Amino acid sequence: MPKETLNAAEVREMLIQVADKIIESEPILSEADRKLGDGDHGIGMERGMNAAKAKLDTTEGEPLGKQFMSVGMAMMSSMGGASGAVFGTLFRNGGKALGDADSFGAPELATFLTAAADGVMTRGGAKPGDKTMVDALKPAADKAEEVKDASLPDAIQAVAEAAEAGKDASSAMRATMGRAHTLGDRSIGHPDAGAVSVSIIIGTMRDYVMG
Amino acid sequence: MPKETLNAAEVREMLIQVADKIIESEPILSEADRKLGDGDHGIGMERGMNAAKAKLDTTEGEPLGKQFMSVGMAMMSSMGGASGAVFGTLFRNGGKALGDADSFGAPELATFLTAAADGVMTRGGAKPGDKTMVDALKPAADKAEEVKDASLPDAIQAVAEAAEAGKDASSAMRATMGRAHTLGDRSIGHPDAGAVSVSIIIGTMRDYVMG
Amino acid sequence: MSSIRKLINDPLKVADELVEGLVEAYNGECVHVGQRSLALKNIPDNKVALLVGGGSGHEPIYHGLVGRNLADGAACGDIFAAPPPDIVLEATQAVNRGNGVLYLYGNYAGDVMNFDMGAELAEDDEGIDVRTVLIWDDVCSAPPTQKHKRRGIAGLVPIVKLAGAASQEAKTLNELEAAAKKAVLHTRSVGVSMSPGSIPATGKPTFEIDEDKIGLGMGIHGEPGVSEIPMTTADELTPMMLDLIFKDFEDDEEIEALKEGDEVLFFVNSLGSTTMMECLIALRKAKELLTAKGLKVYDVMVGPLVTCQEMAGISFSITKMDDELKRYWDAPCQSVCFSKMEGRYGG
Amino acid sequence: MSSIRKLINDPLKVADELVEGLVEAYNGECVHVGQRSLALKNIPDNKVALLVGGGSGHEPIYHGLVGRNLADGAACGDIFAAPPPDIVLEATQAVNRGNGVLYLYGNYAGDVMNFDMGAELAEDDEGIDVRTVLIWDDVCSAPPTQKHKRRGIAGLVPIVKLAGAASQEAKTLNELEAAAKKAVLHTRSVGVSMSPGSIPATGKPTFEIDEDKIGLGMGIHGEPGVSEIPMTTADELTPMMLDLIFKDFEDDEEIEALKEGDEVLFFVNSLGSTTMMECLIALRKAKELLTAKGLKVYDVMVGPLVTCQEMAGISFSITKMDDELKRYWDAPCQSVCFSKMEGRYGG
Ligand SMILES: Nc1ncnc2c1ncn2[C@@H]1O[C@H](COP(=O)(O)OP(=O)(O)O)[C@@H](O)[C@H]1O
Ligand SMILES: Nc1ncnc2c1ncn2[C@@H]1O[C@H](COP(=O)(O)OP(=O)(O)O)[C@@H](O)[C@H]1O
Ligand SMILES: [Mg+2]
Ligand SMILES: [Mg+2]
Ligand SMILES: [Mg+2]
Ligand SMILES: [Mg+2]
Repeated sequence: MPKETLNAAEVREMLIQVADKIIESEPILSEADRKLGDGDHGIGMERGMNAAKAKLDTTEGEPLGKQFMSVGMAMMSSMGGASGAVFGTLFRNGGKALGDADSFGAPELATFLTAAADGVMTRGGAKPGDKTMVDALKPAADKAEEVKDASLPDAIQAVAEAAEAGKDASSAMRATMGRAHTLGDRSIGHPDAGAVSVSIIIGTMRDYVMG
Repeated sequence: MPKETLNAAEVREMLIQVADKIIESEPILSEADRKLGDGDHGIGMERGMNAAKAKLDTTEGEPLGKQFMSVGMAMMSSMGGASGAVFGTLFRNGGKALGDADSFGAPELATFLTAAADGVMTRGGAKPGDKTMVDALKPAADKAEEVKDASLPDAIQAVAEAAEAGKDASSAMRATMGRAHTLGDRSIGHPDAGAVSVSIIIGTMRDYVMG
Repeated sequence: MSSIRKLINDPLKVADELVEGLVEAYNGECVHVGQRSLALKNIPDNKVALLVGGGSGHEPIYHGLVGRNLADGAACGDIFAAPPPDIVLEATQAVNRGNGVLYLYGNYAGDVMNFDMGAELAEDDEGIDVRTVLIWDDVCSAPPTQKHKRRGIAGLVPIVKLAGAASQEAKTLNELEAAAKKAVLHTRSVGVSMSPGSIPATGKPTFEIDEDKIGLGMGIHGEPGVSEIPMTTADELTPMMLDLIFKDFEDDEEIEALKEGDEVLFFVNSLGSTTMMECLIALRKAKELLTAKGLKVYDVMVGPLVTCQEMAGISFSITKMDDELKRYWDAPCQSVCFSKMEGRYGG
Repeated sequence: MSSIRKLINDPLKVADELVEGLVEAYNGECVHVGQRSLALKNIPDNKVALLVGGGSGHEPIYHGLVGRNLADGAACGDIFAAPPPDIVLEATQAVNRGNGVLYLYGNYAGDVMNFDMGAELAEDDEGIDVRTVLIWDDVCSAPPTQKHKRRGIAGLVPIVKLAGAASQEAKTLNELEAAAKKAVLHTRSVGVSMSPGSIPATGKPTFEIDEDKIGLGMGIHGEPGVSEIPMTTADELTPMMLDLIFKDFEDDEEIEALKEGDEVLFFVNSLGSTTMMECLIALRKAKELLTAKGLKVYDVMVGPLVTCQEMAGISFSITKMDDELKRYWDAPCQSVCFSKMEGRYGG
């Protein structure tokens, strides 16, 4: 049964599910990074999500924004690397923007993703089209703004599809920054590893909401 | 047609044949050394025999003892390693003992090999049974003394067989010195690389004499 | 491709354990700070501090460059991952002596973001004056007009060496920053690779390359280079690599082309399993070509100093020397990564 | 097994070319002598000379140990082959300053025979006074009662370092011989290997070992050790290796067992493709065990100094220090293989 809104406990449960899914996806993520980067993206995300889970063990009862922020802080201080900074920022800035909201519905999804995308773009300087995780995150945030008056299940479905489509679109892009930029045209044909992570994160949020 | 004695020109020709045969045998010799040593015996012998051939290009007309000595000097100064010292000594001491002999028959074969074996044993301290090239060289020298009144073809046949048998016998020995000594019982079952070289050298001399 | 067997314990703890080992290698000269950082034990009061850092797995750099007349400390990340901001902050606090801290590290997105966050924490929360100089010596990673996109590779060793000596004299953060910037501007590198290193946690190689190919211009994690060429000899490859460096000095408007009489420091680095034998054979040819161009080799470095596990490959780095840089170079130094007596070879 | 691709030119000329490269690495500090030797340019008159040498292919040793406060010269053989007598003679003549020459090299049949022949030529034809000290630090290669059968492995680096410093003070060949003998007697090593190096000329590995085995006690050319054990962790392997060294000090009647309060120099060597990361992880455990035994670590060395091409493996060497050896150790030194400032880490 799809959930119409999430409370803090459910957000926490959802984030544990996200963490487990990312940990399980380590080989796919590392493989994607092997094509365009240094092959460690899955390892880093696994490390970050293990730290996030450990942190979530201690956050029961905290507001939902804090749940997201805790994941971000745990990732930021355990991972390092490009993705420690960008995924840490994603969850931290997104969670911070939620303030003391006590229910997570379609409007909060938009608030979360927009702040996340802005934070990441400010931190790392990447714009859409640079072939980074921004290419999955930014379309997801834009879609979330578009559907913020829909129900949470409808909104998260649309947003997860946008993230997925953004990840797929990153395949066709030419890297212009980061490790892959020296590949030039040879970077075309593989999705960005961080974009794959974004699509898994949002896809798992969708799966949780849809029940 | 077997040759009853060799003159200096024939000795020179025989040594070129020996050199070619050893060069051709590089892979076998290196493989034997890989089992018990560091895998470079063939490379070293090839280097030495190439130097010997270059030297033999300049020795036309010199006495036959000098032909052997030239091979020894060329090996000694080009090869290095254990085999540079022992094979250099083999040819140098053997050749020196021939003095100004102008024909090489069964008695000279004995003189050559006995001096060669003595020289090598003095230089390296190995005794028969230590699983070194001495285990092919010493039986060959002893056999040569035994058959020194036979014809050169008969003598070299017997001597080559003794070298071959000595090489084969080295398989069953336990190494007591050199790189293989730490193998202990595990050294049993492989012939010594230097003994293989000795049997090839004397075997090729036989082939030359037998025509 | 089969997994590489490494002599380790828990594959996920290699970075922590190697830093613990590194502290032991320093035998009391350095202390272990916070999670995974090193700092010299005796940093004088008021010294302008030099902090380096980056991902682990490239040993002996970066953390092996902490030492006498070298860096004061290092912030170490996990394998191939920039150190998180907390570690940067801990290291910054440990080396700060009240006169500012210069961050000097390789230009990678992950490092820049994490060090910047660390700097923000240090400045905002601790009032420590932080300045950053990025290392971008890899001329194959972007044209000279886009240096902000260039990677930092093996040239970091002479750069940190020079900056470390400069930091002994520097009175202000400005002075040290200027010296470090000069060392960076004067240092250019080109790397090649024949086969990848592997990540301890996965046992998987960081990239793939045909058995009979050389990646020209590749980075120290196996980042792509400018092209793949057929496997060739040391004597054929050496001029290709040098020409890329020479051309960069020519094309870059910020520095003069290398010309007859110029003095250079020359560094041949092995990326891991390429032997010193091979490095020396390449050096032999390189020296011939440098001399033919009229360059004077002020000093030479050679060895596996910036590695990527068992990656096969080498890099060349050229630092154009002037009197100031020569004075910094001549200072002795001592660390796990690189040590020298006063002066230079043949000097 | 597939051939290893190396960055070389003619596979049969690697030894010659690497020595040429080495001379360039010294940038004028060393000269190329005769066929394939190196000698320091400025050896003082009357100095008791120290000559090292052995087969090539183990870079940076032996020839990389020529340098300030180190060896005066080196006689280099082809890959894994002792130098021929002529080369030994040429090197001997190059370093001789009229006060005798000490040969210090690893105990291998090939080296002993060739250096002895070289010494005979030097003594008989040139009237040079030559003395020989053999290095036999590998405790796994024979029991302490049969040291003449032991191999010389990585312990040669601290031994040459100590002897090099001693040679600066020695007034006579006797004095230098005594110091070198002491350094040898005090130094014991154990090596292990996980996979072989290959010979450049053949591309073939020097030995075979199962993928999941470690050869305990193996030599630096892949000579057999005392046993093969299943692949294990750094923390499991480290005590096995240390115990073999401790036991040797106990069993050998020529030296006292290591006991609480003794000071030791500890060296972790990589045999080639084993990374510094792994060496440091092993060092971490070793330091814990040395400390638990009550030993004081006087100083630490770590790195790929005695290699066998891309062989994977490490060795530990322990040198038991006393005041004389500490004084030799503290002297600075500079070479392609090993350099240090005055003193010691943490000192
Ligand atoms: N400046 C940036 N802005 C946004 N995302 C970035 C940026 N740089 C890198 N990334 C993301 O990080 C991913 C790589 O992460 P990871 O492999 O963990 O880090 P590293 O590159 O340090 O090894 C890339 O696939 C990309 O999506
Ligand atoms: N002391 C010795 N006396 C006689 N022959 C020896 C001695 N030591 C080694 N050898 C011979 O040398 C051979 C090894 O030669 P080679 O592989 O070329 O030298 P290295 O051991 O230096 O690599 C052995 O197989 C053995 O026959
Ligand atoms: Mg990565
Ligand atoms: Mg051999
Ligand atoms: Mg990385
Ligand atoms: Mg050999």
